[in-house]
Amino acid sequence: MDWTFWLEWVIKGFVLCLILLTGFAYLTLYERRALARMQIRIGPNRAGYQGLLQPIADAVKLIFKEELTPSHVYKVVFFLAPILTVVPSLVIAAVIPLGTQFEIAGRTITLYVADVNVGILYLSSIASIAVYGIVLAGWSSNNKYAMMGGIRSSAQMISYELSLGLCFVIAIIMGNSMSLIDIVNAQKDMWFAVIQPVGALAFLIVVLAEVNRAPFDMPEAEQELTAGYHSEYSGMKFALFFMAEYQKMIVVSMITATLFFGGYREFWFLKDTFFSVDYFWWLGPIYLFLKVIALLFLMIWIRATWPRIRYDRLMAFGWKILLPLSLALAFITASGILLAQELSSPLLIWVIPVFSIIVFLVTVALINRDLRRKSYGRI
Amino acid sequence: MVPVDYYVGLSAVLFTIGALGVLIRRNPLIIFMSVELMLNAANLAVVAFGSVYKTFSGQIFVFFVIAVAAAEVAVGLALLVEIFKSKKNINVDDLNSLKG
Amino acid sequence: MNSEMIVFLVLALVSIASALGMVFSRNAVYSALFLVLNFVTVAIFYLLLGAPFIAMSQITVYAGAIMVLFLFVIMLLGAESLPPSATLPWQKPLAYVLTSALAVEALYLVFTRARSSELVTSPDASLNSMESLREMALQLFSQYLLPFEITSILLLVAMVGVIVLVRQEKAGQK
Amino acid sequence: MHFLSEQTFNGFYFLAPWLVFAPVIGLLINLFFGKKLGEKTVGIVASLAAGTTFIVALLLAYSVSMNHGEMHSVKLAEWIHIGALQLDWTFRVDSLSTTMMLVVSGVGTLIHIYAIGYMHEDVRFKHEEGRFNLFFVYLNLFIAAMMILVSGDSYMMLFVGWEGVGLCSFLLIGFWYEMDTLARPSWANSNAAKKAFITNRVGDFGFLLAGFLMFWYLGSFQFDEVFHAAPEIAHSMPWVIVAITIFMLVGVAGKSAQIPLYIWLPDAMAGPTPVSALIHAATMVTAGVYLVTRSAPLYSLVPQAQYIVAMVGAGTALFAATIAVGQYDIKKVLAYSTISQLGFMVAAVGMGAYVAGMFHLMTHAFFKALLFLSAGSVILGLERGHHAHAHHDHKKESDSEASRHRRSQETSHSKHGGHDSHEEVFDPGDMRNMGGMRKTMPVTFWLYIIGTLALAGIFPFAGFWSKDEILLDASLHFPVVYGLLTIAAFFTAFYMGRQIWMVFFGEARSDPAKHAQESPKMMTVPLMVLAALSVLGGALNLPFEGFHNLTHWLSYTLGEMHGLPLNLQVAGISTALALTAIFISWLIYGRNPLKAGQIDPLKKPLGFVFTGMENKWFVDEGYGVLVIKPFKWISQFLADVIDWRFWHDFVHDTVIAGTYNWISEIALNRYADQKGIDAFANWLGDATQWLSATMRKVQNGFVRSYALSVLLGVVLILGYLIFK
Repeated sequence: MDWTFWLEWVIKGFVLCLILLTGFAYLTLYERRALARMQIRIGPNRAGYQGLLQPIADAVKLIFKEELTPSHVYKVVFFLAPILTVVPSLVIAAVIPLGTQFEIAGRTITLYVADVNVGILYLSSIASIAVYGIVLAGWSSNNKYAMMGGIRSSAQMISYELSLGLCFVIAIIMGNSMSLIDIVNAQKDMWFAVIQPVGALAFLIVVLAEVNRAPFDMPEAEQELTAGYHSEYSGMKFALFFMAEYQKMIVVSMITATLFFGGYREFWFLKDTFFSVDYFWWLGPIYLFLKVIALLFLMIWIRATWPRIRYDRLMAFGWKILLPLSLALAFITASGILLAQELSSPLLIWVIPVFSIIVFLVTVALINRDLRRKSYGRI
Repeated sequence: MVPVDYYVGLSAVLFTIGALGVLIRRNPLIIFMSVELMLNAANLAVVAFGSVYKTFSGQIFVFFVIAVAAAEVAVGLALLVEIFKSKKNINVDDLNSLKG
Repeated sequence: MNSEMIVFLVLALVSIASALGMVFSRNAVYSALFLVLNFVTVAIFYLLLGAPFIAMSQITVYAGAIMVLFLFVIMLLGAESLPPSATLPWQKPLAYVLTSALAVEALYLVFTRARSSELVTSPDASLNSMESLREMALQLFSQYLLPFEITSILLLVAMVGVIVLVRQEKAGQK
Repeated sequence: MHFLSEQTFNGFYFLAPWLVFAPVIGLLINLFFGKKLGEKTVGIVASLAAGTTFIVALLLAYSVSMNHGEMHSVKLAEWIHIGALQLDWTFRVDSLSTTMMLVVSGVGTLIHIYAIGYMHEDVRFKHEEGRFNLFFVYLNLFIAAMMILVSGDSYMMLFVGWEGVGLCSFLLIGFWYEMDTLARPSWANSNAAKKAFITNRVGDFGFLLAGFLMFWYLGSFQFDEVFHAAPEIAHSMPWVIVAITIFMLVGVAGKSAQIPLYIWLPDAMAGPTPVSALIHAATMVTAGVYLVTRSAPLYSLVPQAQYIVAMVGAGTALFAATIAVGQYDIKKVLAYSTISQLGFMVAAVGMGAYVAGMFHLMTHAFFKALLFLSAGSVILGLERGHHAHAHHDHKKESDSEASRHRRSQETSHSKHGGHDSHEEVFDPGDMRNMGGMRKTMPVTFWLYIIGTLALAGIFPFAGFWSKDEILLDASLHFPVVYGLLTIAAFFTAFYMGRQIWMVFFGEARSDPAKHAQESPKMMTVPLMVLAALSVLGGALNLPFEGFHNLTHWLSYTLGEMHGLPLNLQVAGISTALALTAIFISWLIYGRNPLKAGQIDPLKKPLGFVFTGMENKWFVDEGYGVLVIKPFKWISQFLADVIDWRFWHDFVHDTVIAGTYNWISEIALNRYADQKGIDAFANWLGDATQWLSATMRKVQNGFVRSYALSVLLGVVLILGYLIFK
């Protein structure tokens, strides 16, 4: 390992962080503008052309704001919590491939920081670490509302982690590997979202809950919790929480795109054409960027459309519906692939979407029936 | 290249610290954590030996230990919560009703 | 003294320090946090030993699930610190003596009896590949299938047990 | 994706175990949840199980045809591996076994569906509704056993299925074990079941002897290995093969009801009618034919054994046909007819005309199942008529004031013949109670006619083609057999004609027959399917060039064979004879229909011959004198004298017990027990008490101090390891 290796590594990590941080800043603008458009407003448009400098203005404001540290908090943990929230959201991106590779000065530069053979496990372990920041922030604030927010949020994240894991399993089975690069390459012929549409949908729902986005943004329910676990935070520390949330959005969009929507690869029907990343490496990041933008828009759209779900229903949905559903989906996927392999007829692969959609419709019918039967009860 | 003795020695030290925790703390939660620490120390030794002998059995064994530990913690913590609810106190030295 | 040795020594120090911190913290929450730190260092040891799968499982299960559960219970019970009690005063010194004896004995045994030149870990590059992971999975689901299934049943039993334990309370309220 | 481009299609052979699994799953569901599921669900589950088997059989047949008849074996599990004996549970999929699978599961499925309707009423007429599930459990068990039989890869696997179907037959014949066929408390049905079981044991013993010989001289049970080793042995020790085949014939005679072991089959009609149709007509009893066909390579080595088989078959065919003429029970007639037709098949396979035998097996399965099930429909129709009649009367009795005169008649009638009292029960199976039923049960009537024409061998029904093929083969090589079979065919047409005229024509000879009702769709629809098969089944193997489908199909397994062209002389003779027989039966029974209470018009002209036919030529009585009486005497002697007086009274009571008493009283009790063991036990108790009193001080209730002691132990052990 010579020093250039380390240099390449450092540069790639730095660039990745830079992408995420800039992305976070402009995601806030994107969200505000998109929301405003949906609510027939204009949104921030003063700072710079079409409000393009608005994030910088916000950052300046937050940095210069006075930081209050309440006297009754557990100081060390109080200080540690925002950091513990931000770090996982940055670190998790390390295994996501942004593109293929290119050569510069005789060196092959790959467009990812690390190719870990247990990449998906890495994702799930970092995702599970992310709970700490929130629960500690809630506890160290020494404030009932904050504590409730923290506990709610972490209970929610732990609950949905099971379904998240099962959705990962679906992707692992279809990609026949735990390495994200292999999974992306396995989608060369067909996106997994097409073969397992319900799995992709379940994954989207789960990641919404994992990053505490609307309609699952329980911990920040202002009406009940006065902003939840970060009630006591202000200034830069609050900004860190804010940053973590938006970075997580970006990162989970990248993960969703990677696992189910072909990652940095082109549409499957463009695979051997001029538009393939196999021809031009620089198309990879662009494709991924477009997919992320689309998925982020979906998230914003959901926030603009749906009201928040009641907490007990949220948990019941996670445990009683999403978990069995994703279990069934994993089973169907595995059986479908086994069937196709055993009978060696690739057409049988379409058993998977058919059965998945049947299961999905049954689930929807069950929810519908339950809701109608006791319209205000638990689901 | 780290000799495996170092790992085993570290494992022994961690194990001893866990044992110390079990002995001197009165908070059952911390006793519980100490037990987890001891389990981890044992796992570390197992994985270290497994990597020396180039076999997966060590890792698989640790995998089972982790799964069993999860089950154990779930049940143990539920028991602690129940004890707390009925006794309003979880100091282990006050839980001596099984005295002979 | 190669780079790996340095990493090992630093991590070992962190690991031992965090273990001691876990044992001696006044506040149970800090204890739990020290333990998480310890688990993370152990996970890194696993990585050094060429066991990435176990390392990730360690973080997911221990740090991500078990310790969060601990934190929950500590916070819910308000059991951060307990009032001191005066029972068994003779135990603490005896415990120190015995544990230090244990440590000395164990280390003595490890470094005198078990030492041999062949027992040197050399992280195999092949261990870190996709193939080795697949190999391990195959072993897990063939040779160790029965233990695997028994473990799954054990988890189910634990789950049912916990639900039963918690349910009793609710039935009493009704 | 990585798996999207691999090998070629290689068939559905892996499904073979589901032949057995599907019915077993069905029976387990019904066994454990049957009570909760309700009759309809139970029936559906059982029928689905049988239907799944049929579908699997279809897929297997498809796979075989795709692979040009290549034999394929699917090993499911190891069974017995001892020394040279290597037995596995292997499924053998070839054209012969798939043919049998198709027949068994196809007819079986139809009968399952029929049985839902039949048993629904049967359990009510017999006042025992809870037994509905049990019936379907047995039926599924039967399908599973039959599948093991036909799919087995070795004689021992075949034997497992062979015994399994025997067990199911026993269970189902004795289904109403605590009553007789007319639902009176009696042991008649269970006796019939036992008779079937014991008679079959005799046959199975022959089969086992054949198996032992086979293993001793040929060294294997596996079909291919046996057939491979046989020619050499036949050359050096011809008697071995002869013995094996003759002993096997004994087994065949037991299972397929041939002389002299046929006696159980008529009694087996005690079971519910679907059972008679499925087990005792269409499938199980043909197992013997299948066995001989399967062993074709063995039989073809020894012409003398083949001749014996053919003679046994032909003799049975004629003998049973004559008995059928003299029977009054609708099902008994069909039972003897079945024996007779089985004789045809056995004769055919004995002559080496395996395809003809299998062909007749298939067509017979269709039309005999049809006939039996239609007979069941007739019987239930009569039962319904009987009940409706009785209820009708009760209703009249309660609401009509006007017909007082009539009421007094009814009450006196119900005192003697009401359906609740068991003194004088109406027998719905007796043809003398029927008559004129073509008006009350038109659908059943037409179905019955189709079955009869097929059985009688009238052109162009299925029976014509298959029977003709057998006769043609016989006429070419075995004139004696040909003669016997032709006469049997004549009788067949005659007794079937007699049955038709007696049951469906003329005037109703009893009240229930007047009020008989048609069966529900659930029962008639499967019958229609079977009727269609009975009409069209001949198309499987028409005797014209290019239409020998079955011959071609079976020659995959049985070796190259050529279908025979139609021989107008043989066909003409048999058809003419059949038509003549039907005409004679019309002269006797059709022109002047029987009146109620009238004796059979044949009785007078034939005299003692008819008495013989009526009483089955006194075969059962002969067996009673020759076998059962001596047997009973010997067992009586063994039980009373040898066992009780000698062993029990003298050896056990006097010698052994006396000595034992003496030893235990003097030596053990006084010295060993009281002085030794007692004292030691008391001392143990005292010591334990003292020890526990001391030890309980250690248990102070503090977990931490327990942990401390554990740690102390660890430290000490490590210390020992260091200093040792």
